[in-house]
Amino acid sequence: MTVPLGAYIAVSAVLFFTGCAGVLVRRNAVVILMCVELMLNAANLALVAFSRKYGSIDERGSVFVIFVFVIAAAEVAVGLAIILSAYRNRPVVDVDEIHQMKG
Amino acid sequence: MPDYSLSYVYVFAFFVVGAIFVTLLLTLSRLVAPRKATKEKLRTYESGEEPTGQAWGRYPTHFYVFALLFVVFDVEVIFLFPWAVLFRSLGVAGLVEVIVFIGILVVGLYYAWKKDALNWY
Amino acid sequence: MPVGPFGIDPLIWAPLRLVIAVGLALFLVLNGALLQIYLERKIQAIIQDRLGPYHVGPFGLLQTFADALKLISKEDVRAAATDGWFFVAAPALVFCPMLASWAVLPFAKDIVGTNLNIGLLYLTTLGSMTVLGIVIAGWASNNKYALVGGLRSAGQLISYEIPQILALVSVALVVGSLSMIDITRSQTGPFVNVLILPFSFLIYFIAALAETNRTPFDLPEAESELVAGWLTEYSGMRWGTMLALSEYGNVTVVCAIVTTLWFGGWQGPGVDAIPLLGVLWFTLKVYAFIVVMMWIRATLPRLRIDQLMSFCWKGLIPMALVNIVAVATLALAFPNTLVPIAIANWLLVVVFVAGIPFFQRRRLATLRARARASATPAVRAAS
Amino acid sequence: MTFDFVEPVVFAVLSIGVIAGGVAVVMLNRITAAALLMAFTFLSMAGMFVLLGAETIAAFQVLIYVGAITVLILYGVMFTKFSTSPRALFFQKQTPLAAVFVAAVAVPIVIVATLSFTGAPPRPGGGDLPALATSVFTDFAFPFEIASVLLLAAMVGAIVLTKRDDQEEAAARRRR
Repeated sequence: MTVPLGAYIAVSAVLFFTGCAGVLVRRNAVVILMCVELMLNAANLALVAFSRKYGSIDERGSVFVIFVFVIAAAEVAVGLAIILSAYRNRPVVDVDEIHQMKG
Repeated sequence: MPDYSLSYVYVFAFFVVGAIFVTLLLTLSRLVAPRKATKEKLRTYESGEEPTGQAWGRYPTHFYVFALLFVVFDVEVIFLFPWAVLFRSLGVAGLVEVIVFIGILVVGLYYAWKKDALNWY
Repeated sequence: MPVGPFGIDPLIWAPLRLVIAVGLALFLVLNGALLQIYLERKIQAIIQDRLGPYHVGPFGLLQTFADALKLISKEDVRAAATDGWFFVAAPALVFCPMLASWAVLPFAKDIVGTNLNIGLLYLTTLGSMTVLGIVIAGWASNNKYALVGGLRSAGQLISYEIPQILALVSVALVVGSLSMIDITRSQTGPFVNVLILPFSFLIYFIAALAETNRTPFDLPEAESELVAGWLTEYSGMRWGTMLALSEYGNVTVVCAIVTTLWFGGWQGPGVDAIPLLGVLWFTLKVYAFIVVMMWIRATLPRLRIDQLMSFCWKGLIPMALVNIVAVATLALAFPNTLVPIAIANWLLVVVFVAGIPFFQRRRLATLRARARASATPAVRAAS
Repeated sequence: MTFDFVEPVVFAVLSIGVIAGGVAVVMLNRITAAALLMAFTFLSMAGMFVLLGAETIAAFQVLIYVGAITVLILYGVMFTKFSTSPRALFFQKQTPLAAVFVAAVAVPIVIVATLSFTGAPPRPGGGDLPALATSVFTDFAFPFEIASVLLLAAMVGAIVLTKRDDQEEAAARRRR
């Protein structure tokens, strides 16, 4: 007995939509970043699972996962820098209040 | 079971043994040690001064630049490891690619250096 | 019937190997902590012309046992302001990755937890997990000293992780494998890796000193400045697991990595005849490096945090990158011999060691110039 | 004796870990707890990669996500003061709307995904590093270089963003 591919895809989809709900529902900017990371990770799981199933010997899907790592790192670095920068001007991390500080 | 799965079962076992070991030690200590908490004893230790306020607050962001640089170079490393294993078969092309890659990141390091971001005040 | 190592049936050998590896690891960590604290005190004492522990047991050998008993029976004070679960979880977060590192470190031929294809990568991964435990510990203490100590410690650990990993990459370049067994086997006879890659060894060892918070890089827990840094609020056995076990365990782990990667691991005279002799050689080599670390502690003063950071980012990391490029280029240019790599690496060592005083002097000159420029006219007139 | 039952059990435990961690990140009010549970989700995810036989990806996952990104986010948490009152962390009006929206999109997709990909199991066995390296450095050489440019841009951008503030603050301190 082994785990079918669909199970991995299901876990990936559930995690993706959990992250999605987090992005929509939370108002703390740092938590929104975390939820974006969760979504990226869910995509990674699907990529690796498909790659192991359908990829030939060259692991194309896993290569995309590595590039997702790069993008995730860059995104968190810049995202947090923006949050910190906004926070410097006005000590607020709630995304619905950041729009108040124009200019 | 194939060798691959077995290896990771071992790795997992090491983690579990570590957790159990820490729990055991702390439980043993909890059984043996006295517990006489007083209000003064449970106060935060601030070098013998009166503790003031909470520690959780704002800290200067220059710490952040190092974490950022670390993340960038960590990502660089995940490309270097596969290359290091296979670089003999990848040949000159792989070497040139990696040198360009490292070069571009070194430009970033140089920028941080010139921007005075590598100084810890 | 297939026959595994030592003539044991593989089906029995598989679980037995796990038990042996876990047992040896725990034994080394526990024993290592006790022995290393004793050794540290004794070696410091000898170097400073003191006696060191001598009361409990012959030559004070039982002193650390007494200390451990005292730690266990000591009150575990958890300050009221600390952050519940995190405070409790942090010691395990630091301890578990350290113990798990032993899963891939070979004690002797066939006495190894597992032979992962990605052994080196696995070790790097575990090293990066420790940082999390330290940040959490500093945060959960809700103490300004602990938090600043935790941040400083995390900054130091993540910075020095980069040269450490880059040094490992250069070994992988020469050996062409990430498996610890393959790396050990590639060093036959007296031709250990340190003769070929002395510079990456130097980088790794310096970075490892910082990773394990050893002098001259022990400022995350500088007693005189930060009242023991991120460990401030920890006491009793919680402190014992964090510091005594995990820190000394980490020292043993990095020394074991150095031994395996650069000094031939368990290989030594007579190993082919009696495989179990490998454990002895391995332990001896590991302890040789531990003693060197203690010697360094007695010799060098503590760095300042800005010196520490700029030494890493402006010194070690660029040099490590140069090292990787040089090794790779020479390995491609001369596919059949390792001699050019060795020559280049020894040259880099010379450049590095000679360069430190040069840059130090230049830096001092600029600092003095800056101080002179910013001094007030009165001061300038007075001086 | 066979060990065939081990794989589904491990998978079940890991998927519970992944999903529970993810849900906790969304639901928890304390940001530090959310960050730690995010790290837990990432670790469970690494376990899934191991189960799929992608050991290198699993190691990278722990190295990047647990070792680097979580630490970065914890730094971010420490540099910002956050409100501890529970209601301050959630949008009030959008919450039911978002829940309905996500459920409407998610449930069909999850069901379809689960049912459509049955069939042969993924290939475990590890040893994916050589294939990975060959792909990255031959077919994906250009994206690889672009990745470094992206990292450079991120580095420069973040330094500019944080450094500008430092200078402003220093100027403010001098004025005082």
